[in-house]
Amino acid sequence: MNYTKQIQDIAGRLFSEEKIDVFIGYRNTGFDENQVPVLINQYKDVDQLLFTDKSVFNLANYLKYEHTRNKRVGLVVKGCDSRALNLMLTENQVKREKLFIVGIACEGVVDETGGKAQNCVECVMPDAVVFDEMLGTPSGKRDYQENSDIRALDGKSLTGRQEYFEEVFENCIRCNACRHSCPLCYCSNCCIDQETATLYHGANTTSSAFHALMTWSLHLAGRCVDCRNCEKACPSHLPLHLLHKQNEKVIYENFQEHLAGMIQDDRGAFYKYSLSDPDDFIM
Amino acid sequence: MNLTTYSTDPAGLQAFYEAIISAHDTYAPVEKFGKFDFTRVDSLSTCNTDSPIPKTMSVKPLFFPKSAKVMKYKATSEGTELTDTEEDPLAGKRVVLGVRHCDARSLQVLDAVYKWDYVDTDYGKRRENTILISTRCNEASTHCFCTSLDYDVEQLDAFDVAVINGLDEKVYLQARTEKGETFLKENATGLAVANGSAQEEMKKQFEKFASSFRLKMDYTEINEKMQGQFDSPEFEDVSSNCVSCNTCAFVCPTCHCFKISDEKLRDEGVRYKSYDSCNNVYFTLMAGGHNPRPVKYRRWRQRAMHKFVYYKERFGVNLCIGCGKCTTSCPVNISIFEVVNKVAK
Amino acid sequence: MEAEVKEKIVSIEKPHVEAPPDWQPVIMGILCNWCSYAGSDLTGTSRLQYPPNIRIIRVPCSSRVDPWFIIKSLQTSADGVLISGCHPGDCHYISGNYYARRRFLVTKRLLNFVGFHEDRIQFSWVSAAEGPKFAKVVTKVTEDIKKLGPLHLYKKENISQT
Amino acid sequence: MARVGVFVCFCGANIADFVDVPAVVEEAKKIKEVKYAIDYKYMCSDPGQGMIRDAIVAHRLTSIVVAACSPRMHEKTFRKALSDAGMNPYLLEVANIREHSSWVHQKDKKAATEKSSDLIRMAVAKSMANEQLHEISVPVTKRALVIGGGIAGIQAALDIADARIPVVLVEKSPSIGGKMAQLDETFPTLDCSQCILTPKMVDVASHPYIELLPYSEVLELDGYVGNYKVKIKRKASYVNFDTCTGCGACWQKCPVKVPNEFNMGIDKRKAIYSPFPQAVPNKPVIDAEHCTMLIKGKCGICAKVCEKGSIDYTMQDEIIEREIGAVVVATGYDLWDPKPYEEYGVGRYKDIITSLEFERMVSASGPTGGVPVRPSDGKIPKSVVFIKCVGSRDEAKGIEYCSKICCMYTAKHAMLLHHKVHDSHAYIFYMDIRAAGKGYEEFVKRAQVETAATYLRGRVSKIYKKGDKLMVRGEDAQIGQVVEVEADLVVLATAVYPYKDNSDLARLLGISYDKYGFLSEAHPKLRPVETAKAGIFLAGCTQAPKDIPETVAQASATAAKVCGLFAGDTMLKDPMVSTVNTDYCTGCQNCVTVCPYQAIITEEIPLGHGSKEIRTVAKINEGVCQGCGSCVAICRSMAIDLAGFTDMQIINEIVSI
Repeated sequence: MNYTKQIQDIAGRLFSEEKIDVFIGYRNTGFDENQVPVLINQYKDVDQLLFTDKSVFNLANYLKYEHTRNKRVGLVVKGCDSRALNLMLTENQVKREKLFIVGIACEGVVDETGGKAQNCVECVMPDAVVFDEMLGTPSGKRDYQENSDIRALDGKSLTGRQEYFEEVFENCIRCNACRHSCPLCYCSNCCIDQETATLYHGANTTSSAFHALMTWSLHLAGRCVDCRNCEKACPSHLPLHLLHKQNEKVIYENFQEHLAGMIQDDRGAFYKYSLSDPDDFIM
Repeated sequence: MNLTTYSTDPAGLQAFYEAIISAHDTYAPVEKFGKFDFTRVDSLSTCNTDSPIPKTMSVKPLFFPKSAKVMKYKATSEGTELTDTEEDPLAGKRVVLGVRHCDARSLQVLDAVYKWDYVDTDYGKRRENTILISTRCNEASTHCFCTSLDYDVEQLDAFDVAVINGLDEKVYLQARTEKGETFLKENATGLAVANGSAQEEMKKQFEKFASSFRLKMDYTEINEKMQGQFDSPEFEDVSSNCVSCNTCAFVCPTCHCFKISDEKLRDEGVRYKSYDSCNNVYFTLMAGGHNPRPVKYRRWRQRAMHKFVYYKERFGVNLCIGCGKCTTSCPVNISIFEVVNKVAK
Repeated sequence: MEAEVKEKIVSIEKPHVEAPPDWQPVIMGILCNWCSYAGSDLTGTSRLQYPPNIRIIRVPCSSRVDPWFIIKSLQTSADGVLISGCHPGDCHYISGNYYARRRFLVTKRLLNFVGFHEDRIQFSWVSAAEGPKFAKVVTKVTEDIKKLGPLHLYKKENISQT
Repeated sequence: MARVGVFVCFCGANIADFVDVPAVVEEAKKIKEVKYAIDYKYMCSDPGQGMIRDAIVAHRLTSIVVAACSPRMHEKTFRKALSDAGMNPYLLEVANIREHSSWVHQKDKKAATEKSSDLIRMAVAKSMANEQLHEISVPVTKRALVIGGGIAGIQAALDIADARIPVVLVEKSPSIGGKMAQLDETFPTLDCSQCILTPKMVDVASHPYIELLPYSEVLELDGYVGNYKVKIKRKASYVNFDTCTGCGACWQKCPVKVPNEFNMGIDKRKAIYSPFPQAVPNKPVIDAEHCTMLIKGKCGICAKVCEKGSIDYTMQDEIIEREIGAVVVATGYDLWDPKPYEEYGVGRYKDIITSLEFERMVSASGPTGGVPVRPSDGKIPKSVVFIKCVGSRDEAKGIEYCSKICCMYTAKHAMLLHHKVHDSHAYIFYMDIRAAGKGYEEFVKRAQVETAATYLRGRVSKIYKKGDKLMVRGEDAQIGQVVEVEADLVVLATAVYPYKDNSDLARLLGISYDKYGFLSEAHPKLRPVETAKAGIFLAGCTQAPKDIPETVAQASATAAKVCGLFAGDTMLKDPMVSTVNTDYCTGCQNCVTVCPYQAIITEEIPLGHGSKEIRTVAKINEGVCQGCGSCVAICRSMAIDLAGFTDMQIINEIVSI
C-alpha cells in the first residue's frame, strides 16, 4: 500500500486550482520509521506528503481544531477514518462542501510490532465510505467479527475481569489524551470537566478514572469506529479498545444496527430504537 | 566529602539489588500494559532495573503523584472543620532502583520550585527519605538529548548512587552524595572498592554513550534566542498537528502544574492536588469566561517558553532535562527538541 | 467434536472485605414519574411490605436516566441500582422508555464486563397499577444484592472512614 | 447561604405510627443546610400550611422540604403555600415518607425511620440545586378545530362557538350528521333521531362562529398547544357551493347509479348526490370515482341542467391552512366487519344484515319506506332473529370489549319491528342484558312486554338455509338445550369499532391510540377527554363505544376544556422544560432526533462574543416541550438540562445518602 505519489498529485492539483486552504496528510518524522500527521498550507510543501501502511493516525481528528475551522480542507481518510468523518458530517461538525476527501481503499496499517494491526485484521470496512476521490481498489464490506480480546475476557470469570480492569483503571493518569485524540470527542466543554462531574470526581484518582472512562465509552457507544487513536495516544498504553468493542458487540448483537458511521445520516444506536429491542433483561 | 566507588559484576549487582529489596521499601520499574512504571516491588524478578528508555515512565509520581490528598473538611450546621489527611503513603524511607540520570535530574530541577516561596513539605519529606539509585545509560534513545542541556550528565549528583557499566562485564557503584555514601557503606557490604582503572573505564563508557546521541544542540544559544521569540510565527506551525492531548505534560518528569479539586460526599470532602497540563484548554480559563490561551499555538508557546526561558530566568536551570519522554508518548511525535530549535532559528 | 474446554465462568465478585454482620445494602431506585413512581405509591397505599433498603429518586421518564446516574450511584453509597419505567408502549412521553431500554442494556453489559455482578444493575417495567409487582421487584433486588455483599469496586473514597 | 426548612408530617397516624417522627426531625436538624425543622400532625391542613408560610418569613428560608405523602398527592398544595408566603413555589421538594416508607415498612420502625431520614436528606440535597422557576406563558390562538361532524363534533362545535370562540369543523363526507343521522328512533325515549339532530345541523351551518368545511380532511398538524397550524384538504366537489341552490335537478337527471352508502347500500344514489334529504350543507357533490364525465369525459348532463352553472368539472383539491389553538377529535366509529363469523354464513346469505342496515330499513325516510324487507326477495319478514355481541366480548374471533350500545338498540329494534310489522316476532340471542342508564332498564322491560320478543340467552353456533328460511341454531342456556329458530331475517348487532383511519389520524396528530385504534385519553378516570398531547381533546366513539347522551356529554366537556384553555390571552404551562446552554451545545442535533414532540429546533448564534462567524445550536420550544428529559440524557456535552430535574439535582440526590 503506497499512495504517496497520487496523494502528492491530488494535493498539488487542489492547491494549484485553489480549491483548498489546507491539506491534512502524513509525513515522515525524519528520525524514525514512524509517520506523523502534517497540515500543509501551500503548494510547495506537498512533496512532504506520503501514504503507506504506517499512516496510522485518524486525520479526521484535526477537523475539531481552530486550524481547519471555516477553511476548505483536503484530507486523506482510510476506511475507519472515513466512518468517523461520516459521523462528524451527520452530527453537523463539518460541512461536506468545505471538504475534499481523498478516500483510501485501505489494506491495513501496521502496529508497533510491525505486524498488521488488530483493528485492521478485524476491520469491517477497509474502504473509505465517503470520499471525493478514491485511491486503490475497494475490497468491499466485510463481516463483523467479534474482537478476540473481548472473547478472551468474556471467557474469564467475573473475578478475573474485575481484577484485570482494576489494574486498567489504576493505571489511568487522567490525562484525557484518549478523548482529545478521538475525532468524535469534539465537545468544546466535556461533561467530565463540568461541575456535575468535578464536584465528585475532580481528582486523578482510580475512582475518577473509572468514572471518566465509563462515561467516555458510553458516550462513544454506537459511535466508535475503532480507529484506535485513543490507544495510540494513551501514555499508559491502556487497552481502551476493550470498552468500545464490548459496547459495539452488545449493540451489534442486540439491536441489529449498522456499525458506527457506515452510512450517512445514521447517528448510532442510542439515538433511535426498535420496538423489538431485547426486553428479557428487564423484570 | 569523600565519595567511594565500588566494583562488582552483573551477578554482584543483582545480589546487591536483591539485598536492597529485602531490606528496604524499594521501588523499581515494573512492566504494566507494555510500559514501565516505578512501583513498589518485593522481588527483583518482578521488575526490570534496566528497563528500555522509551517505555519507562518518569519517577515523578513517587514525589508528585497523579493525585494526592491535601486536606479534608467536614461541614456541619455549626461550621466547617478542617483536618489533615491520613499519613502520606509516599513519605516513608525507601529506595528507588533503575532511575535514569535525566529522570533524577528532573527532581533537582523540581526542587527549585518546590522549595521556592512556598516550601512543599510533603514533597520535601518524600525527597528526603528517598535514596535514588541511578543506572547510567549505555546508549541514547531516539529522542534523548540530555547531553545537550545545562547539566553535567557524567558527574551528576541528582541521585545518591550511580550504577555504571565498565569494561569486561564490570559494574561500578559510585556514591554521588553523602546520603549515597552512607547508604552504600551500609548496603554494599561484600563489594570491593574499585581500583584505579575505574575512573577511566567510567569515562570511556560515558564517551561512548555521549557519542550515541542523534540529537545535539547548544542550549545556551537556544536560551538566548528563545527570549525574543514570544511572537514567533513558528509556534503556529509547530503546533499545527498537536491534538492538545496533554500527554506530554503528564509524562514529563519536570512538568509540575497541578489543579486543586475538592471532591465531596455528603457533608465531607477531600481536597486533592492532581496533575494538570498547560496544554489543556481549561488550564487558563477564567471565571468570567475569558481564556488567554484558547488556541493551540499559544499553549505550545507557553510550554516551550516556560521550559527554556521563564524557568531559566527565575531559577537558573532549564525546565527540560532532555529525556524525550514527551516525544515518545506524543501520538503525533511532536518533539520539544525540534520545536525549540525551529523557534530559536 | 470440538474439544474446547472453556474455563468455568464463576459469577462471583472478588470479595474485598467481609461484610459486617449488621450490614444492610443501599439500593438506589430511579423511577419514572408516570408509571413506576405511581406504582410504588400504589404499593404504599395497598400497604404491601418490602425491604427498607431502597432509596427512591423520581425522574419524569426512564429516558431521563443518564447511564451516568447508574455509575455515580455505584461509585457512591449504592450497592445496587434499580431503574424502573413504564412498560413498552405505555410511555407517557410516547417513546422515552424505548431509548432508555437500549442504553440500559449496553450499560448493564459494560458494567458487567468490567467486573460488576449483573445483579447490581437491574431494571424493571412497573406500571402505575402494578403495586404488588413493585413490592416483588424491590424484594428480589434487595435479596440479590444481599447475597452479593457490599460493593467496593471503584467506590469514591468513603471520607469518614479514612 | 442556603437555609432549608424541613417540615415533617405525622399524617395523623399514617406516618407517625411507623416512623419515629421526632427522631427524623432531630436527624434533619443535623444537616448542614437545614436551619429549621419541625413536625406537625397534618402538614397539608390549613394550620400546617400556615406553619410553612410563617417559618419561611421568620427564618428567612431559601428552600423548603416537606416530608409527607407522595409528591403526586400534595406537591401542588405545598407549592401554593410557598407562593402564598412570597416564595417561588418551585423551591419546594417533597420527601415521600408515607407511600415510600411508613406504609411499606410497617414492621420495622427503626428501618423506616432511618429510611425517612435518608429520604429527607436526599430531598434537602436536591433542593440545594433547585432554582426559581416561573410558569411559562404561551400565546394562544383562540380558534378550535373539530374533526368529525357527527353528533359529537356538532355538539362540541356548537358549545365552543356559543362561547364566541371561532370553530373550524372538518367533515370528510359531504354532509355533517354522522351515524346519528342514519338512525330512525333513539332509545330509550324513541324520539326521532332526525328530528332532534337536524336542528343542530342547521345551527352549525348558520352559526357565525363556525366555519364548516364538509368534504374535507385534515392533512397535517404542526405546532403545539395554543399554537397549532393545521393543513386541511378540501376535496374537489365539482360543485360551486356558493352558487348552488341545492335544487336537485342535477341528481335527478344523472344517469349513473351507485350503491348508497348512507343507506348501507340498500338502494342506489347518483354519481352527483347529496347523501340525504336533510343534509347540511344541502349541496351535491360529484363522486369522481363514478362520474362518467370525470372518468371518460362524456355525459355532462348535470352541467346542462344546472341553471346556476354551478357544476365545474375542472375543480381541484384545495389545501387550506388554519391557525388554531386546540383540537377536538370526534371521528366516531364504524361497525365491525362480521366476516370472521363464517358459521353464520355472513356474506353467503343475503338475509343476514347488520343492525345499521336494519336501522335504515325501519327509518321512515329510508330506502324501503320504513318497512323492513328481506334483501333476498323483498318480502316482509315475520320472524326476525337478532343476535347480540357479534364481535363484541369475543376474544377468539372478535374483540374483547363490550360495545355498550347493542343491548339497548336491539331492544329498540325489537320494538320498531313490532311497530312496523305487527304480526312479526323477534327472537333475541344475548349473552347479558346490560342496561345501565337512566330509563334503560325500564326500556328493555317495556320492549320485552310490548313486543313479547323471545329473549334467548346463549350464543348462536350456526345459521343455515332451509328453503327460503334461515335456521338459527344456538344454545338456550337457561333451559340448557340447543334451540333452532326459523327466521326470515337475521340482524347482527355487530361491534362498535373505531373509524378505520383513526390510527393514521392519531399518528398525524401525534396522540396515542390503543390496539383497536380507539384514541387514548390522558387518564381513564380523571382526564377522560384530554389526550396526552396538550390541547387535543376527544369526544364520542373515537375514544370508546358510547351512546348518544354520553357522546353529547363528552363533547360538551371538550368544549369546556377548550373554553378553559382559551380563557386568557396567554396560557400558563408547567416550567419543567428543557433548556439549552448554548455555550456547551456542539450542534450535533441528536436531541432533535430523539425528541418525541419535535420541540427542539436549531438556531444560529455567533461563534464567540462579537464574532461574525456563526454556529448552529439547539433551541427548545418551551411551548411544545413536555419535560420528558430524553434530550437531556443523550446530550453528551450536557448542554441540555431539564428544569426541576437537573443533572445537578439528581446527582445531589444520588450522592447524599
